[in-house]
Amino acid sequence: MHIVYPVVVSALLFSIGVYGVLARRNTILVLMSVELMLNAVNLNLIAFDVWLGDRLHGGQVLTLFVIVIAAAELGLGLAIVLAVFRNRRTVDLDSLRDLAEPGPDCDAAGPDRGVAGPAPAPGPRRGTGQEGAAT
Amino acid sequence: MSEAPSYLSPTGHEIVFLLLGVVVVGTGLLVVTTRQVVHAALWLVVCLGALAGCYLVLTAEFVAWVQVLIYVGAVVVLLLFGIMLTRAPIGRSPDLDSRNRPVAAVVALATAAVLVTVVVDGFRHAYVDLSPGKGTAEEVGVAVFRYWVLPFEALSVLLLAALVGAIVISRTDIRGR
Amino acid sequence: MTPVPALAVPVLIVSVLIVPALGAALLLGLRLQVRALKMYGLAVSGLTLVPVVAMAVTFDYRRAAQIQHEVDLPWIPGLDLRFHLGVDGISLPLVALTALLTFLCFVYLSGDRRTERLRAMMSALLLLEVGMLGTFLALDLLLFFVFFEVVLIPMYFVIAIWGGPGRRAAALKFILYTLLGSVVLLLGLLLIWSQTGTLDIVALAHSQGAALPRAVQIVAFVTIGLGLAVKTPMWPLHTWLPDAHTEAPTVGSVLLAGVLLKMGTYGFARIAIPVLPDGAHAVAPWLGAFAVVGIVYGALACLAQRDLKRMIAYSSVGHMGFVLLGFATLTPVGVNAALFGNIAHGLITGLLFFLAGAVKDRYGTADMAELGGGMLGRLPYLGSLLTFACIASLGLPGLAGFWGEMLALFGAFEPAEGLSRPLFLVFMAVGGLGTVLTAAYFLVMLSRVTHGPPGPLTPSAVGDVRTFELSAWVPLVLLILVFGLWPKALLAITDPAVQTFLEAR
Amino acid sequence: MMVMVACAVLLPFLGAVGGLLGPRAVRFAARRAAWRAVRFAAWFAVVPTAVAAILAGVAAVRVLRGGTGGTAVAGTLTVVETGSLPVAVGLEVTRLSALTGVLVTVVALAVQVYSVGYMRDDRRYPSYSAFISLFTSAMLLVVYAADLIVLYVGWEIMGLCSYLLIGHWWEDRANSRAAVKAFLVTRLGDVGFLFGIFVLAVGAGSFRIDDVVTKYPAMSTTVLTVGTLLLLVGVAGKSAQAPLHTWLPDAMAGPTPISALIHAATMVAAGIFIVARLFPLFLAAPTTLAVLAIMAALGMLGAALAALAQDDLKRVLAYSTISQLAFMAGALAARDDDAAIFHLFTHGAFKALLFLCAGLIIHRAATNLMSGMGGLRRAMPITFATTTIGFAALMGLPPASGFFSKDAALAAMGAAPGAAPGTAPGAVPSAVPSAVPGAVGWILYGTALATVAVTGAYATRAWLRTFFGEPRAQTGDHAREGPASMLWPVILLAVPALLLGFAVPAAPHWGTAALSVALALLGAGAVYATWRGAPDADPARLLGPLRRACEQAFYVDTAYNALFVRPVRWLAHAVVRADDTVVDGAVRGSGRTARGLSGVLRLAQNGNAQIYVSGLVAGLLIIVVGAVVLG
Repeated sequence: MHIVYPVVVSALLFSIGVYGVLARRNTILVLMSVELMLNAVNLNLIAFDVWLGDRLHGGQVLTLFVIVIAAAELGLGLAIVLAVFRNRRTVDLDSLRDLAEPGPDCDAAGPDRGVAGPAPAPGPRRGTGQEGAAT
Repeated sequence: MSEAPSYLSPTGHEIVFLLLGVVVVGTGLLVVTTRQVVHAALWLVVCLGALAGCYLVLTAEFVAWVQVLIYVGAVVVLLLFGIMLTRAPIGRSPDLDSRNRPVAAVVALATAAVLVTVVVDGFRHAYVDLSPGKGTAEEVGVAVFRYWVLPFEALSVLLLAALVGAIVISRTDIRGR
Repeated sequence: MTPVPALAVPVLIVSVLIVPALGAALLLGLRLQVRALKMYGLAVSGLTLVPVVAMAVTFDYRRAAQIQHEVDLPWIPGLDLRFHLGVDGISLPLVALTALLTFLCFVYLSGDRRTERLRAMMSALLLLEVGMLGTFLALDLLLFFVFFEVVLIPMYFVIAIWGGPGRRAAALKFILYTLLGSVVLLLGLLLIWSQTGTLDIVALAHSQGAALPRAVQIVAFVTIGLGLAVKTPMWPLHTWLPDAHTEAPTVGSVLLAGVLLKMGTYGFARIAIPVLPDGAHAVAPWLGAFAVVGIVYGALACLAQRDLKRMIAYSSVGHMGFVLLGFATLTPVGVNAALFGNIAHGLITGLLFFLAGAVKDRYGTADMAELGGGMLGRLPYLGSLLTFACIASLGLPGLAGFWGEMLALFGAFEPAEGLSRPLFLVFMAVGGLGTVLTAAYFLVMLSRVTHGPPGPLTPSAVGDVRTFELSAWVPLVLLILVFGLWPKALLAITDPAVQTFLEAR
Repeated sequence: MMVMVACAVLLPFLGAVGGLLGPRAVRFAARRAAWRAVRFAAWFAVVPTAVAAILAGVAAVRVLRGGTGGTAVAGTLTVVETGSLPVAVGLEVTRLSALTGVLVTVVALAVQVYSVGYMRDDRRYPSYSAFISLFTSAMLLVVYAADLIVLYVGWEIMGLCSYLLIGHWWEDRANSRAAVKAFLVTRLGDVGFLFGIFVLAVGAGSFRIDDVVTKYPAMSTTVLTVGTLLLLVGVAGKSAQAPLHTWLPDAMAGPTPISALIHAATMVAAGIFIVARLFPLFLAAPTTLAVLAIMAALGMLGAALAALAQDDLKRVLAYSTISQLAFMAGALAARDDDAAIFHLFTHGAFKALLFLCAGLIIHRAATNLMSGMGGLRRAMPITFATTTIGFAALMGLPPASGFFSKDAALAAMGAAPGAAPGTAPGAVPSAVPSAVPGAVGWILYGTALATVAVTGAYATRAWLRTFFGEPRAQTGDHAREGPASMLWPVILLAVPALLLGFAVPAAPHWGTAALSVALALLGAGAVYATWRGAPDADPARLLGPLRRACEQAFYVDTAYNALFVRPVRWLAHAVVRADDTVVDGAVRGSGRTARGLSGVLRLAQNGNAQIYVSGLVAGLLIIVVGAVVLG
């Protein structure tokens, strides 16, 4: 059995997971994509465990552990998503903009259609240090 | 290392594995591109199942069954519950992809290209003769409880912490200090 | 007096730096009321003057080219940085000028009743003095750079806190502009360090840039030149000066014009020209061109100015143009002229800014249109002192301003071999035209401010010149006369040092 | 000997310092009345100048009698090492400088004594007299200088003193503007002068005058020509010659004694003195002499015509000074420096006399304008007599000194084009080929003759309008003779104005003398005829259409104003605007662009987590690829 096949499959699966994380708007779909990425890693572990003929079966044991951790992580992920849903009535990743710079233009809470909304040129910044007022 | 047989004469294992691989990748793509949230979860089930098959081909039966049991059984169900609780729209909803799609596509393709080239270049000649019995529950069980006891116990503590965390987050009547 | 062996008295040169530093530090601790505070300020700046005078007295003028009162202690052994101080013919006059001007500033402050937060002002000035004296005494490239930078912070606060209405913007522009210049300067110094492996200015000067290939010398000279040109200020890099001067308090303006500008030109005489002779040779025509443009540009800008302090600031751009022209000729007479021009400009513009400050205190404004005229009628002594200072500044022979400019033009008449003669003749001609324009704007200013019928604004009840102001200004007037009538006093000190590093090529 | 000369130079300087600080200290300390300060300052002014006059006299006598061997006596105080050519601070007394020194100190003494009376009720007399003493010491420094740079120092301080004294009554803005104009025009000339010094000093290898004068054959003709031409610029500036003469008429805004001292006898004569002092160099540069000749011709006639049309008595004398100086320059151009110096002496005497008399007249008639004078000969007999002597000398009528010196100069100019240079009396036999090129020589001689005629005309016109006809003074008939302290100096100066001609043994050239007297009388007659017609009207109508042009001095001043003053002022405003928008704009602009760039970067921080992760993964990929490719 050529090890290339499982490894290539795992690589493709991993990339699909990355695409899912970056492209999907709904947080749960993002969590699913994370699951895909984790499974790709498991496939890789199994393939190399078999190839290396490891007496300790490190690969397979680690896969078990990864599966357990994935489950725990998903549990917590969903708890957070539910909490967000309860507060913001939406689970769209786009609308969670609390990390934004406090500019007057992009209102952090409001749904912001564009990814990089055409923020107007930074006017006089509110309350920043003396430097701002100087020039 | 014995001279690896050429790719042109695939053994039975490899053919089965390739078929399962195609299924895994196909359903994976469907999970991330489908327009319906529930369909995504269902395609995920198929994908994980096919993956369990791959493990079987790779003589790791115990892991395959665990995969089927936990992933397909518990994790996907959990996801479905999540979808239900967040009242995700049933049926086709147009805008499941954020405007970040083109960037994501580019990044994903780039990752795929890089990984595949590196991996193929690295393991072109790797070949293993699969012998059943390597991945039986007894083998893995011995390995876990002889060599990996400490990580095993640590994992249980982690699960407990995750459990408590999930409860604290989801219950509304517990106020932070 | 028998020349005291140089090494036996390093205490003098170190005490020159220690006394103001300690003075500033102690000041922060002490709780004194105004009168005692002023006495304290006078005492500390007077105390700094003592070792400087002692150094001048014990300086062996026959060996003016050698470094004397040398102190060479390891500072950061890891980077082999050395705390290397020393004084020779080039730096002694500048050190004396700095100590004197700072002392006179404290004398002026002692009588000035309106400065609030006097304690902070005095500690800033003392810190400033440490930086200035350190720059002139340092003989290690990075030590020079450190002191070059130490000066910026106190000057920023002096302008930003005690300045005029638009002080914050002016202070910010001042510090950002000069910092940018200093970064470029640092790059040049590091380039020299990386190529030669040593930071010791004296060794570098002796090696006459032997270890540095021509291309590196040119690059190093341009970078160091730019850093120094911002400070001088050379023509295109001068716009921070008028703003800083218009907003700075009187004492700040005096020190800014009197000493800070000299640190830029001193850099040329100490680092750029001796250490990078080939670089200097290649860049000299450009330096000359910018200097000459600066002369005419400054003069024209002064002709159309409305604010008195701003006009004096632009006049500094013009005078510094002459100093740079002196350096650009790379001849002994040119560099002597530049060093003489440094000292003369320090004294004259120091006096001019003192007077401008006094006018601003009495009339409440420095705007010439609002001042009206007839100051000679109302304030005869202040008016005649202003006339004296302006006439000295326009380079009347017999006063200090003349020798610097005349010798610079003479240097330009016969530049160093290898520099294109016709080009420098053009510089000389334009410089000559510059002197006429300088005379024009000073006399026009005088006729607008001091002559004519009494203007609408009446000076405040302060009245004419008071004793503390006279005691601050009379030393400057006397020195301007002495150096004007007896230029040998300065030229004899700087000439041997200049001959060594220009002749040896 | 040297100590004596050094004291002659230093005493007025100390007098000036004393005069400036003394009364202030006295008034400052003793709070005494102002006029006591005037009394106190007068001592500081007159005594040092008197002592300096005596010293200069003794030095002159000793040098002229050749008591000290060589014609020149030099002494060096110290040598200033400048880095290339050293500057030797020293003095030198030659035959020429000794005589000029005497002229300067005598006229200065006369003016100081005269000013005590003239400035009796002026509060700023101490500074006024101090500046006159400073001027005297500066002029003596120029006369006795042994080194070109020391000469230049004295040269510029004279310019400053003329600025300070012209602007003495600075309450009136016009005087202040006239002072600034005087200083700037002379300063422009001085810059040319300095460059001339550089050229000659580098050519001769030293700043000392005697080195320059002896080593001139070693210099190439171009160096000589360029050097002397540049010196000529300085001379034109200081002696108010053709191109740079516009400041002298305006300088009449200053007090009259100043006009007498500075703008008649001493400072304006300094230019001619310098040319005479370095005459061998000028002889060796024929082109320079040609230029000088043209400048002289132009200045002579132009100024004389302008003087004819002026209404202000002092401006008449100012233009007359320009014309007479051009006359001396013409003599120099005709290679006869003795005639020029002789005319310089006589002109110094009679022009100072005329100015002092004008001061008396103006002091009494309370107006400068001749239209406000008239019929003063009965009221002021002494002034009338001395002014008549002055005008006679100016016109070159026989008994007065002007006749002899003008005749000598005219003979030199006459001889210039025709015969070889040797024939002009006292001309230095120069090794250089023929005299001034023929054409220029004839132009010079022609204009000289015309000038003599026009001089006769304007002298008579001024004489008639002030002293004859009905008194036109509006302020009643209070015109009386001036106080004694003002009359004595006038009489003191009248003597040399009359008798100085006889001091020079050389016999006059009867041919040219007769011609010049005839021409002068012709001019005088023409004016007298027109004046007889209508005693009150201005005989200047003789000029007809030319009158407006002459009065405005051929609009040279307005031309300069348009060509130089206005463009420079416009350029200044343009520079300030450019400085604010372009240079400062670039600085402020860089600040704004930096903030703008930071704004662009802030756009990426819009809170969308997926953008961050994409960036992260992309970065990771680039690093992996980099590691793989480069690794």
